[in-house]
Amino acid sequence: MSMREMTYSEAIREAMALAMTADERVFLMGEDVGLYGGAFGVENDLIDRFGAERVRDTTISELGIVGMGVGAAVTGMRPIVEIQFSDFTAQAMDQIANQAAKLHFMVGGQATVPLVIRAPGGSGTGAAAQHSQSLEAWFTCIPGLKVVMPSNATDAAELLLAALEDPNPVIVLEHKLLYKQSFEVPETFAVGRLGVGRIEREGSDLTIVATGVEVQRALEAAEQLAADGISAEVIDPRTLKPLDLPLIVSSVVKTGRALLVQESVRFGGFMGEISASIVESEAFGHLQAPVRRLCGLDVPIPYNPDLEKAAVPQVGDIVREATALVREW
Amino acid sequence: MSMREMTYSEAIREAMALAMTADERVFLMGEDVGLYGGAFGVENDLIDRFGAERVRDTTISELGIVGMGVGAAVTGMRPIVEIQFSDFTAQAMDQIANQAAKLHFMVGGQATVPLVIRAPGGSGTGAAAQHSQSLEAWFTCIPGLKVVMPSNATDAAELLLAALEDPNPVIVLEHKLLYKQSFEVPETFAVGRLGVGRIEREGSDLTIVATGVEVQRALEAAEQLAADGISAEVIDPRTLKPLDLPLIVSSVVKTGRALLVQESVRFGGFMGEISASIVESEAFGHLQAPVRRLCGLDVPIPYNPDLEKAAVPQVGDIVREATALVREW
Amino acid sequence: MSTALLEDAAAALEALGTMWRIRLFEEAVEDLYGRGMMHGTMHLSIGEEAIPTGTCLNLVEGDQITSTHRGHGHCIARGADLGRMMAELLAKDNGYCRGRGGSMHIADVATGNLGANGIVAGGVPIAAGAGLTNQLTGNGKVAVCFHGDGAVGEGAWHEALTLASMWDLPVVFVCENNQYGMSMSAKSAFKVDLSAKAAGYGIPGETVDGNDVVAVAEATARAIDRARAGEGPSFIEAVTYRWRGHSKSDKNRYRSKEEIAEWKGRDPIAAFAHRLLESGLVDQAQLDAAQSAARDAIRESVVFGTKGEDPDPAALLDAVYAPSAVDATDTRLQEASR
Amino acid sequence: MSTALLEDAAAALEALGTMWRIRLFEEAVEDLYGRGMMHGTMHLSIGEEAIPTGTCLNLVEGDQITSTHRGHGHCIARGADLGRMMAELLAKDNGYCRGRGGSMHIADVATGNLGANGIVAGGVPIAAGAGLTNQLTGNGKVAVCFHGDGAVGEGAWHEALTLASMWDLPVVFVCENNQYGMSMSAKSAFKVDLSAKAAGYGIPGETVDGNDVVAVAEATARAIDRARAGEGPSFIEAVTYRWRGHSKSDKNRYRSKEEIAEWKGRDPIAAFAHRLLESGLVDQAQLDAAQSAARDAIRESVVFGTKGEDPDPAALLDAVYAPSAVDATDTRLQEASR
Ligand SMILES: Cc1ncc(C[n+]2csc(CCOP(=O)(O)OP(=O)(O)O)c2C)c(N)n1
Ligand SMILES: Cc1ncc(C[n+]2csc(CCOP(=O)(O)OP(=O)(O)O)c2C)c(N)n1
Ligand SMILES: [Mg+2]
Ligand SMILES: [Mg+2]
Repeated sequence: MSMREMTYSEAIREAMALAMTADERVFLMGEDVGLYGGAFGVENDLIDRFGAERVRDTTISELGIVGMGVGAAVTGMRPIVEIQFSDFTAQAMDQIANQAAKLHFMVGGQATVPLVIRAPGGSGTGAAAQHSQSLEAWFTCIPGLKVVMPSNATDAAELLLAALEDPNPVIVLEHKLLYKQSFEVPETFAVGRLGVGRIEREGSDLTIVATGVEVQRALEAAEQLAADGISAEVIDPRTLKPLDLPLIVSSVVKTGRALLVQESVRFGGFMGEISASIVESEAFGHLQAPVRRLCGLDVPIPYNPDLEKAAVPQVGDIVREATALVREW
Repeated sequence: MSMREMTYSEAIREAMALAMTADERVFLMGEDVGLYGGAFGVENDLIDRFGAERVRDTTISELGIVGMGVGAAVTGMRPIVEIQFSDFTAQAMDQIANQAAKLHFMVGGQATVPLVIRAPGGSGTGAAAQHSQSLEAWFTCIPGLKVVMPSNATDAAELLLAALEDPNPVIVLEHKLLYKQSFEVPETFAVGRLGVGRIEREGSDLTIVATGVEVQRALEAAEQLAADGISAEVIDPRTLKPLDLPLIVSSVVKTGRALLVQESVRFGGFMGEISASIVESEAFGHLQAPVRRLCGLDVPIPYNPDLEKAAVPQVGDIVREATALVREW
Repeated sequence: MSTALLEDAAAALEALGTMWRIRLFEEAVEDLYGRGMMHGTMHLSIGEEAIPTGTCLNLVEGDQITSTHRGHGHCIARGADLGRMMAELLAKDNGYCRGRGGSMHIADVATGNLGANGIVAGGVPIAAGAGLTNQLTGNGKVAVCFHGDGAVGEGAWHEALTLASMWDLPVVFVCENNQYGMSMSAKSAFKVDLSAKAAGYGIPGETVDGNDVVAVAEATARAIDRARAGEGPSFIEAVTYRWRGHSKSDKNRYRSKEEIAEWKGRDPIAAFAHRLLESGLVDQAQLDAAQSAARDAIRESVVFGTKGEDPDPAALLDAVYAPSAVDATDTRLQEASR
Repeated sequence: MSTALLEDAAAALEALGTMWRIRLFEEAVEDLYGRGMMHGTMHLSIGEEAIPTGTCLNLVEGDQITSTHRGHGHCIARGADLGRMMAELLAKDNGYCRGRGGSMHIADVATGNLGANGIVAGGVPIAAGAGLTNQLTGNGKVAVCFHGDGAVGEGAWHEALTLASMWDLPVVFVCENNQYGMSMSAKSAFKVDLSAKAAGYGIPGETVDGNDVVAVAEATARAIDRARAGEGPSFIEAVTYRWRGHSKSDKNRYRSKEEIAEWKGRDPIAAFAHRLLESGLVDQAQLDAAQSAARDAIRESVVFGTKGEDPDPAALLDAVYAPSAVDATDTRLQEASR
């Protein structure tokens, strides 16, 4: 397949443009997505291409915007709602959790809510505690919602297209640090599949499951580990809910060891789910070491850049933990 | 110690009255907590005893109320904010997670937020999907917050008093089904300790960790299991954050088996944290069976009473799972 | 359209019949609940029937409504089937929500009722979103948002009004001001007449007698016409009173017996019937017929509902997500989700 | 109190000095940022200095303020130490927040500044809560809530105003209407003058020239006096303009160069200085001295800040919870939390 280079934001923008071109029910709504071009420049010139009707600048009203997305979705549109920083999903939780995710069930299937919420998370920009969280654990425990966490440009585009095809509400947790990164992407984006993980690198000594920005770090770590004679398999679940557990389990059956890496806090974080599920699966009998999590510290993200780095797993941390898991067990 | 009988609500009411009598900084604020006596009758006559200034009826504004609680706490008061159903914490998430929990950290320790939020959760009343959730997983992943889940009247009172003494924000997740239940309670309530679990029943074949309303069900199940020759140790963590992990781990070291029981949904639920932590602990080497979770189904709570029961673990489910864990491994 | 109410006997009797159906439906529900045949919680709108009735008679096919925890009246006024409603409240599989929603989530999406809502003000942004669909597609439809006085205190209400007015969306906000949000009196809560709040959003605001079905019909007709003409949203405060407690737990501590009695004297159904009779548009026999037709319909609905089957717990997990074309072919995922 | 500004040279020069300190602090910050010595994101209030200055000069010890993402001015006007502020922005351990908060969380709780807030409208209910403390304890203090025009669209704002007005809390809401919420123009967003919204809450609302420190001081003095007298909250819309982009990522696509230039012509500092000079209250030398004193103070703050130590990552975990008397003695728990 012929490839090209593109940043994560460009890929998201292209996917939105593709969707808006193909389907007039698709529109975008959010704070500063129009004239400003998006707080992170993701939308850039979309307003010029699709007009202010379909690339809608809203007031600062996260709850209202998501609620309008629910109302538009249930009446036949395919809204994309952008929450400027995923931290502000806090304001919109009622519409996300109590309305969007439950409506289909509560009305016995009479209605569907094909709403896509895009929200960038993650630390690393010096934006401190209220603009840097990784909040996937708030969403993965909500029945009725799907949760996507793309770690590269192709997934960001193709899973967004998949989310737009899905009749259920989907929240896509993008990562701010990735927006400006370039990736190789296919000549044309296809519609992805929700709920299908990917083995990013094959290996035999341990399985590293990593999400979001940690996928790259895990791949870098795997490279260093290889130099050290440790063969790490790296898996990116891509969709956290529904989770491609069979992919993870069969890898752990093979390697006998699992290291779960996320940027988000450890206590109560999503990796607890993966750890518990591995232990409950047939992989239990194959474990040569305890399933281990490597997560962000249980702290709000600090402003100081060194503290901020110290608060979330870096490549060296992954190498260290993986080595310990293989060598000490 | 001489004992008396009291319902869970009466115990909470007595604790609030004790605190308001002892400390004039304590006051209560929420929807219908005054004139109405509380949606569940928890407050009853508190307004007559302490006046409308200290037992404050608010408008329907969960975000506003919690935010005012933050503001009052940070300026020296000890507010108790009641969220009528824990489902409506969705509206207040910004003030809970981004303000109350983080302020102390963000301002480098200059301020503390001794705020207590009480919020009843749980199913079993036919109130359907938006009034029956068990949302502890939203809170346990928030650094800076403490999370309490009392399963009986004494804990409901004494941990509430502990929460009021704590300089940090504490959310107390009460259970609607327990409100009207009677319990033996001590003649006078003491100030409890946050972060200290309790062995509710000793046993040797497996450890059942249960939270909230499932503690009783686990105890009933343990009774039936005993008749069947299975000796179950039952632990109630009481505080989910900070979690008394050492208590759980030492029990699992002893029994070699753990069954984790919660009413909340399984996927992304809090028991994943306990499961992962057990596996990461010294208990790993002692496990004779995989750590297992028994949780609510991954569905919104349905209205129909049979469906509602089917959606969360009942005594029989615990017996069945515990038996399988002991007999099949 | 709505002035027809005082000129066209058929229209008048239809409106009267709607009010009776709401009243009698809720009385039946109350009775079933009292006899232990219905569970959960109930919010009855007895005494408030003129508002949904007067409003919905202005709506055409495709217009949407969003409703509240006190939503039986909206559902009936919008034309839902009484049997399927009753079946739902009886938690049956042939109920509108297959027994999964109950009273607080009653919905009939086919008639444009996007659903009752257990969350105060939860439906307000959703209505604005429906209005956005209408505007974007140019379908000529209007969304009506019913909400209570208590909902006005919620941030969701404010954000939805802000966005709807900013974009001139075809939405009509109908505030059923029954003077209490549970126990909180609207007067203590808000200091101003609720309709005075509309000015802060740059939209028309009007207070009407919510117990006068004609007044409600006229005011909402104007607002709906305005919305349909692309002139944007309006806010209508319809003052009324709830005869029953907020829900079953209510001890009515926050209001007096006298107040309740006084408002019972302003029964919207009796008042309208009386007015029709006085005006000579209809005779007593016709009024009686309207009432007894409603009674028969409710009786049938109870029969229909009680005959329904219980939903199957085994179908629970499948009910959470709408099937997506892609997932359906992926058996590995289906296994994983068990 | 505030009319003293045009009569009392010392008071006038103090206000002028405050405005200069804000301006020059932010210019220094901009410079440090541009030179890569400061990281994260910055929201500068250059051009808006009259509002915090005119407001805070009416406050007494113990009065509280809540601030915003654009909060340097509030912090300085309330009397914070410039060195510790600069140290914070430079992410140092001797900064107000020990390098953990940065610009968006700058706070000086000792002077009653409960903190900048990264969340739009996040501080509004918090200010109301501070007002509640004041009312409940009868301490005679007033809470001032600074917020932007964009914050007016948030539910939090609405709920806080509703509760504060319902309870007549001693709170003054000062809306810094710099005409944009990031890129959204307040005119398109809200359709009405923001002060017109106050009527919907039954409280006084007033629009003032936010670039006129005297007008701001007078309007806020009245509102603060009213609050202190127990007569409840007020809303003041102070119209101003932000000279810089919203933050560093701003390409200013939503406004014209002409508009920016026009507003730069209405510099609140120059205007006040000119007025003082014209009136003869002070002379040019005094004006120059105020400016250069401010410049020295800022220079010192940069020295102080750059000299600070970096915070120790090892202390991170201990910084999350305030130590509670009970936990501290429980070593088992301390172990568990590792
Ligand atoms: C967000 C939220 N908060 C609180 C409640 C609990 N509650 C249900 S109805 C109600 C009163 C609503 O008052 P109003 O809007 O006036 O409607 P009414 O009941 O009078 O019809 C309350 C407090 C809720 N369901 N949702
Ligand atoms: C809840 C929330 N939504 C969005 C943002 C992103 N954001 C930060 S400042 C801002 C604009 C705020 O406008 P305004 O209140 O007018 O203050 P100004 O920046 O003009 O001083 C936005 C959208 C945020 N920080 N918090
Ligand atoms: Mg009401
Ligand atoms: Mg602004």
